[in-house]
Amino acid sequence: MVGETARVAPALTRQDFVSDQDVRWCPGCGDYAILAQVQKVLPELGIPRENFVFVSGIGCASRLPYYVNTYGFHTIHGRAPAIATGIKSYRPDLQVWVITGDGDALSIGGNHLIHSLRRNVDMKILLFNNRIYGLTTGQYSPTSEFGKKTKSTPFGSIDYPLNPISLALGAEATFVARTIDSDTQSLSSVLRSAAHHKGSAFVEIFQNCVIFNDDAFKEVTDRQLRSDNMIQLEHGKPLIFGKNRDKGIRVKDWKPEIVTLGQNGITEADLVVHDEHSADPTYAFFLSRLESPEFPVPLGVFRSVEKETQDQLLEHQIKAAQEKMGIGKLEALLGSGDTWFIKGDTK
Amino acid sequence: MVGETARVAPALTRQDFVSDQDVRWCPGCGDYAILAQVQKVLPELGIPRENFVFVSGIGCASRLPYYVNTYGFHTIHGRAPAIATGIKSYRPDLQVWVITGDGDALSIGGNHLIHSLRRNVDMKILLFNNRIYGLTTGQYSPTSEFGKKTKSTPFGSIDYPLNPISLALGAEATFVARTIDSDTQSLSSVLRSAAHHKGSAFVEIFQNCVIFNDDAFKEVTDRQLRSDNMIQLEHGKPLIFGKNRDKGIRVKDWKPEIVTLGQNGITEADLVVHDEHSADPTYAFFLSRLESPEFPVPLGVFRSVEKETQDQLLEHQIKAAQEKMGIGKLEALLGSGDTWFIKGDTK
Amino acid sequence: MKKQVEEKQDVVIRFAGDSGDGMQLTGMQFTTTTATMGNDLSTFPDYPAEIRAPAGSLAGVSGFQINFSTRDIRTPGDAPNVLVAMNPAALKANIKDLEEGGMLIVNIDAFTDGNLKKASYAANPLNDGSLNRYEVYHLPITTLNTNSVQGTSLSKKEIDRCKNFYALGLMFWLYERPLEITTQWIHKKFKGEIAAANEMALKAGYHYGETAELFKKHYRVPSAKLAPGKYRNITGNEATAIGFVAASQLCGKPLLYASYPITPASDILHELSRHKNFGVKTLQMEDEIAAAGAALGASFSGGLGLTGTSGPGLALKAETIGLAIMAELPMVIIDVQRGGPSTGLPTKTEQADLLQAMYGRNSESPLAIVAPSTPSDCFAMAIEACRIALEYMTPVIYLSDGYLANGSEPWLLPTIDSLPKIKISHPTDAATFKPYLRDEKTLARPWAIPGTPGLEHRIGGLEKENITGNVSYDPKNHELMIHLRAEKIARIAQSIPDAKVFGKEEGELLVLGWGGTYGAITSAVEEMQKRGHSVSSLHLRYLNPFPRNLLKVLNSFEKILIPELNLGQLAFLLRGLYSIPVKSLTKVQGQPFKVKEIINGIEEILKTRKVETWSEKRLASPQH
Amino acid sequence: MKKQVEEKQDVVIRFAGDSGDGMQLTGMQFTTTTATMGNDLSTFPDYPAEIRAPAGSLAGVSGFQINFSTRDIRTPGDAPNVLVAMNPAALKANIKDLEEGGMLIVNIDAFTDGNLKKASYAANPLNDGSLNRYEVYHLPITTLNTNSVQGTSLSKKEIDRCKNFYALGLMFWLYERPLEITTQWIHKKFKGEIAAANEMALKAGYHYGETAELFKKHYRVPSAKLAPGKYRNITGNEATAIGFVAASQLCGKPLLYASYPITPASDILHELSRHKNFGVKTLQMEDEIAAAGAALGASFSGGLGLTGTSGPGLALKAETIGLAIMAELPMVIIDVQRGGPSTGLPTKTEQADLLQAMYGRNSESPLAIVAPSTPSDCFAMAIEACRIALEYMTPVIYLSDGYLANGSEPWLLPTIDSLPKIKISHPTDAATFKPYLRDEKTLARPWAIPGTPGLEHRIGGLEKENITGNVSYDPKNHELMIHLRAEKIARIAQSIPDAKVFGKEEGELLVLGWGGTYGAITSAVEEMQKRGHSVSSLHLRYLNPFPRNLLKVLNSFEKILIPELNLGQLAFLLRGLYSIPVKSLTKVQGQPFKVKEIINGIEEILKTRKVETWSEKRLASPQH
Ligand SMILES: Cc1ncc(C[n+]2csc(CCOP(=O)(O)OP(=O)(O)O)c2C)c(N)n1
Ligand SMILES: Cc1ncc(C[n+]2csc(CCOP(=O)(O)OP(=O)(O)O)c2C)c(N)n1
Ligand code: SF4
Ligand code: SF4
Ligand SMILES: [Mg+2]
Ligand SMILES: [Mg+2]
Repeated sequence: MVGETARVAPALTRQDFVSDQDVRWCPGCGDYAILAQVQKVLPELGIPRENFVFVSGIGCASRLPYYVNTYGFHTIHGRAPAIATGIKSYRPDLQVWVITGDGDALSIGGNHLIHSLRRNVDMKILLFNNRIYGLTTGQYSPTSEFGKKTKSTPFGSIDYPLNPISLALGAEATFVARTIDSDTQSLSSVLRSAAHHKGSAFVEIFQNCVIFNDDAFKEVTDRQLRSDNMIQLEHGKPLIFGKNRDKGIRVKDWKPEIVTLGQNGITEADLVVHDEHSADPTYAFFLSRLESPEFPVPLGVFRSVEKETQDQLLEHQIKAAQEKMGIGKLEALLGSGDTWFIKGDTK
Repeated sequence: MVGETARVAPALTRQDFVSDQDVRWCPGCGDYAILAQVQKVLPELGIPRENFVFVSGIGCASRLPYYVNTYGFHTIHGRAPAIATGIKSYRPDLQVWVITGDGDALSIGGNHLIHSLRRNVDMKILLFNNRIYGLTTGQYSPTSEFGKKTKSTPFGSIDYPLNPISLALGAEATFVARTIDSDTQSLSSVLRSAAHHKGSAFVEIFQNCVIFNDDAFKEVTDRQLRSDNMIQLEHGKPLIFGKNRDKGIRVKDWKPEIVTLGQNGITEADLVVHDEHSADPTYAFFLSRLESPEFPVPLGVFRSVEKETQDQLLEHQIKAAQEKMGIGKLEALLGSGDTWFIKGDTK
Repeated sequence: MKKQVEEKQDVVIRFAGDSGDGMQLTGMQFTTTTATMGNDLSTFPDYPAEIRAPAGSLAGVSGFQINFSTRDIRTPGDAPNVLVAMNPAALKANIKDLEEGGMLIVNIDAFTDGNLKKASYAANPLNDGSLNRYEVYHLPITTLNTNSVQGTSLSKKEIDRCKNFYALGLMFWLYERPLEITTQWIHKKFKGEIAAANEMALKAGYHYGETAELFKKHYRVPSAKLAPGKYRNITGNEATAIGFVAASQLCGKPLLYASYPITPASDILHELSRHKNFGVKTLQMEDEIAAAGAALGASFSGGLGLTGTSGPGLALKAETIGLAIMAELPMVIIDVQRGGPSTGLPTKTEQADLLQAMYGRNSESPLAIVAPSTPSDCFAMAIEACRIALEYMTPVIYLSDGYLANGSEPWLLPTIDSLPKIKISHPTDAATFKPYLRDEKTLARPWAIPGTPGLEHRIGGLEKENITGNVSYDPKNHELMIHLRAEKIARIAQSIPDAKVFGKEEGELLVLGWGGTYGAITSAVEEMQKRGHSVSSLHLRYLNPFPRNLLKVLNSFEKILIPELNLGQLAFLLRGLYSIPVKSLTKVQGQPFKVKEIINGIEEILKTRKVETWSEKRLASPQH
Repeated sequence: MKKQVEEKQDVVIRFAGDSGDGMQLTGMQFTTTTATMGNDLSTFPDYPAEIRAPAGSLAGVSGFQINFSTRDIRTPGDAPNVLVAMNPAALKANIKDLEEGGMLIVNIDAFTDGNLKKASYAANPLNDGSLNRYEVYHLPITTLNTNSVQGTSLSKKEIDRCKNFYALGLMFWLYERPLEITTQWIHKKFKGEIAAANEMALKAGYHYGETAELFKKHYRVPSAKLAPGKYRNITGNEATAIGFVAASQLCGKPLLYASYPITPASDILHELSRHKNFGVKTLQMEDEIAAAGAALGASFSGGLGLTGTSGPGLALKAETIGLAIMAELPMVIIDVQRGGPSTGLPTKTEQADLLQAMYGRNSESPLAIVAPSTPSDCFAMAIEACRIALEYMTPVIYLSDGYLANGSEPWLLPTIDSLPKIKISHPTDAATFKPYLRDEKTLARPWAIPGTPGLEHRIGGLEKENITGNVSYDPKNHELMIHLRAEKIARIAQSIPDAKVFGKEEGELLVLGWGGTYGAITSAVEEMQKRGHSVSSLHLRYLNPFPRNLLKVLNSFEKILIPELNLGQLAFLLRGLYSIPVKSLTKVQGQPFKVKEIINGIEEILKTRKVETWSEKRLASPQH
């Protein structure tokens, strides 16, 4: 099997990645925008179309594979990362994308998610986080805010939410990023980075569910509010944000602080400088704790470090075994261990 | 139902917590020491014996409930946190302990673990980490080191291990600690702190499996090596370690650094000061990344913060509903919604 | 001009439109009003797996059927007499069901080229003569609705959203129903201009019927001769939820319901979570395994632990149910069956989890199974499930289905006194307590709960020593326990009522059913009886163990026909148990039986000679 | 002094001691040497659920039984002729099985007061006359061993650990077996002084037999008349693993085995993970669900995807298997059955997952089931499981059990040519490819794999439209697909051999079995045939679908007896399928059948008149 990009790919266009199936999301659903950016980025990667596999679980988000004209497997709730692990393990030559929702990935599928991350299985995981169960018509999810009233929590949720980025970092993820459905530029750039990352690439995408959780991400999607409520992460650049780009994040005693540039003698030099390649995940974890409304929400790549991938390690082990023991011969295997002969006429 | 400690407890002794079952671990197993400390700490808590419940999954560790003379439920592999959530939700008056292994808690049970932590279900989770599957006779576990040769990995494991403390922190745990089977003092003190924590208390216990992974924690159990290889965490105290207590941990640009007190003008003031109550989990996460052999291994309480517990929130919600709507009457419930009467002789 | 009124015995209406058109709501409003008018009724909502598939697409068609009558009825009706089609896709998907000569009301405004194409219509069916067999009413509902909503600042989109109320108003007029209940509901649900607009639309629709030339007459369906008392209309899921609350009250234990959302079971979670003031604790857990675990934990700690799901979720709960069987703790597992295998047809109905319920666990793991037969019977069987679980210290699977869950019917409210008592006792005497010392009659083990001084003990999933409950690997003890567990479940039969035959107690043919097929089977059998055939029916609500008189009843008939929405699972179970020949009538389309289909099946078997063996395709019969 | 030699036809020895005493190892060494001597043999290891329960406790007793013979044998023997008991607990736990007058060798050094108490002996059985019925040899094995290991610097504990080799040496002398194989093994496995000490102990034991007065004679068991060829001794788990590697070679596809450790299936994972040089990929996943998922992922991507587990793990895999059924992908699921329900008796054997394998999933989800009948048959059936999966594009459940998994027997190595061919083709032509366009004969759908240009397509767990494989909620299509899936599984019968009757093809009684009971059933039937009874047997290796000739065979006998290590699951399946009366002989003790038990069952049924119906307790029969 050859590497993902080894075959010379024909020039592909967005249209090559549009399948013949009717898209069945609600009008106005954020999933449309994500689909569009996925279909835009794929042809840029120089990978033959037939070498992509899209794997998903169950949920509105998980319908995406039907609409992308690649190989696709719409599996069962929460299990996509495990199934994708099998695919990538068996076929390192394929580029594997996992499409999942906040319920699919973090509720029923939480275990498979953390284990594929820690194993650094080479797949791109797009978590469409709408902070709600869309397909089952509106129950709260592990990312729904505390106190949220939904069909299953008429008196408000009493579960503290998970922070998907913190969890992924706690699970040793090598690539972690966050973006928004409505910000096409951030979205396509993050998707591109994820696609190019060799290893598990975990991408949280804020996604608007117009039907059951409309405007859940208003503070970072609303044109008026967003620049004060988000930080665009750029490697090597200080954490600056705000309409006038005059606010920044400083850290003292492990605690983040919002400061204003030019006030009290604060300069860029006082600010935290973004380092997505930091070997220690502590910095990225720190970033993940910047949550609204107290802090601006970081968007972009939190962490991106290199580590040998699970499929590479597996292949190397096989090659090494074959070199050491020789390529296996069935006859030798059958006759391994202690053997003996019975002659034709033994008593 | 009354609170855990409300009933005046009779004076209990260690012996009260010894059940009539033969202990069936291998001679020399670290589990014995843990059992002994558990039985020592329980009578100190002032809780009537009948109000303790020990819940476990499957594995050598998970046999512990049989040996503790309280209510006990030896359940199925990985599911103890979920079952314990049901127990504590239904009966807030009970003190619930979960006994689990590295395979039970982190492999098959990883999802239930992270969800009970984030919900802050009030239970004490003791994870006996021997970095191996004991009961199934020696396969690698999620905490086994990379490259480890075991029955299931004769060529060495290719899975990068999970760090249980990092994972727990990534899952919003309110109490996180680490201790060792052989260090009775650290063990009992951590158990005590966990028992007193109101909320999920997650305790990783390094546990020696003499049969399948002997001396896995040698660097922190060996009398010769240990003082150079571990840091005992004490709230408000700087991170100092070493046989001569002359080494410390300093942090620069998110990266930890070992320094020697008195050298290059380094004083205690340069060192990180331990703060187990830090609201932001970033600091505790930083600590969790101190791993041997580069760094001394922190032992003790990493994090301990207060947050309303799941059972309290649930009870409050019920009380509030009853106050607002009145205690439910069955007749009213049956007849809720639109009703109508049919008279005896309707046409 | 007062229009003519015609009296009808029963009418079946189907409302059909886009997922966004509010057809479920329209149907439900029509139902509520009809119920309070004293008609007997039965409903069948049928909606797509997508939340809102592309507007106008076939995949997005949502339907709601109601059968209402002056007589006792049991099904939502085979073929609608009236079809309201809000767009071409709705017409296309539903017209094949409309009875010959039936009334068809179409919103012609929606018959644009674009919509016709989305519905894969080559030509406009309104003009090509293809609808000649029906009494067609071409109504520009969108326009009429827009005209009727006046003086508001609402957007066109918002106004258009009222058009289902316009259609509903028209139907209210057509079947002589009052508007009050719906207007009240509108004002409870909506505020301000939206409420006003919906009300205007509703009334305009009504007046359109009254005044426009188009409709020559309208219809009266007099109220039914129902037993006297207080009624409400209820869906199966509501009745299930309320039944559990009732069981909790009857046994004096708060209930804990742990679940993970899944169609069509989620509404039970929604309903129960509203009843916190009954001490009801609901937990939405991280998955089905955790939900089963939490329910079992509640049971362990002395509670009424319940968990609910649909087929795929039941598969996930299997291992935990096995633990409940070994630990002998009370627990009810609700499975609202849906179309499978795998994700299958998630919003459609099916009865194909019976064998999963019986055997879907490792080793010999017997448990009790009950199945409600109608939406309101869900209430009674929910209580029964709890009673059995608590009296026999066993998990009980409660098999509902999508058809029962979402369908509704009028329910004569029971008096509290008439409900069964559920007695529970917890041991407290340390001197005599043994965790697995059984009750002589029921074989239930004692339920000692945490907090009881002196009764501290440990249980778990390893084999138990008889009486002490200690771990035991002794071969003979294992065999004894395997038999004791089986025997305990068998003894539940002592506590369940004999199955009652509908019709004569012996004869040529017995039609045997279970679950949501009750209405269709009974109606079909009634019809055949009227036609003079020797046909009776029996409907099983207890599936494991069976009622004690079952074999006797089976032996009283020459032939046995078992209609099921699967490939013959009950039939298989009966043959496996009794080695008797039974014939299956199967339908696996994600849809309930029509009465007609069962009548056809009965006619067929009445023609056939009795056969000794019927082998079924479902078993991978190797004869070819 | 040359001692007397007595010839024996067959001997059954059981080694029993503490978990720490190395009894499994001792037994295995005896087996290897015996195998290479050309005896036919069969072994049965029986060990506790704890890794190493407290030394000397009953819970910690570990046993290994070997039956070896100059004749063809099929079971490890009912009752040992010789028992080696290394401590009081081992004696207590095993003495009841020793044949009357059998040879008992006890290590009297271990009969301390402490150990006697741990074994719950009130008095020392060596002195109280309770062993009078046996030929008892009181040997101070610990002392003898210590004396024999000389000139080493080993600790007392290390020296004591050699004592099993001392006992083994003695047994080698007693049954005239050479020491070479074990001495070689010792030096491969151990180093330095430990190796030397073990060898010394082994030899000393041997010489003790030769020289000490105690033993008057020793025994010769001449080699058996086995078919000529190359042999090895093999356990069921080894044969299973090797069978899968063979299947992978035969179909030209690397295999991926994804698993989660569980007794007694883990050894398959261990064995396969050693064969990386065959391109074998093994994944130890986070749980059984993930393991099934990874295997299915491998299949989706064009591989031979396998997953293995035991009963509780099979329950967890159910939902994923359902997806494999809907996606119609090839996959083999190994279930090495163990005692249940729940965690049950995890190290003991049972056959109680048959119905779980058939029905343990939501909705109508048919798949193929095969079951090996002996340790070496595991090889053949592993290949068959893969062949069926690949030819029919279906998941296949491979039902082994703890008895087969750990038991061993000599295996005549097949030639590579004699192995079945497995043909696979992957479509490449975009013009004709349709994901669910089936092969006319097998009904298998085409397996288009990622990387094939132009064949990009999407599949999943929602119901598929026939031929295109697009999502479809159409009622009639659903019914068609439900039947097609069932029919595809039924057609597998075309490709499997007819079941062969052992004995006459018709007669009074057919004893029907499946799985690991083969040896006991066949031996019992052979015995009954010798005694002149009209008894034959049939052993099923294909459980779904059944062989085409099964019904014909069943109909050729008056009575049918089905011995199973469950409460009658195959019996139930046959009645459910054919409505024929069959009689169950059940044993659920975590132990295999003894030949005697089956003979007793046969004698019983031969006395009984043919009955039309036998209802079984397992089904919670309501007749009381
Ligand atoms: C085993 C199982 N449990 C439950 C479900 C029901 N279910 C389908 S999607 C879903 C959650 C959807 O939420 P999310 O993953 O956030 O996706 P979204 O629809 O919001 O995109 C659930 C609970 C299922 N299909 N299978
Ligand atoms: C569903 C299921 N899968 C697998 C097993 C087998 N099993 C029992 S314990 C165990 C792992 C034990 O490892 P760990 O949790 O680390 O506990 P330890 O024995 O090391 O204390 C496994 C895989 C099981 N009992 N149930
Ligand atoms: S329900 Fe929400 S997430 Fe699902 S398709 Fe509709 S808008 Fe999108
Ligand atoms: S196997 Fe290891 S963990 Fe298990 S009891 Fe023995 S020493 Fe302890
Ligand atoms: Mg979501
Ligand atoms: Mg472990």
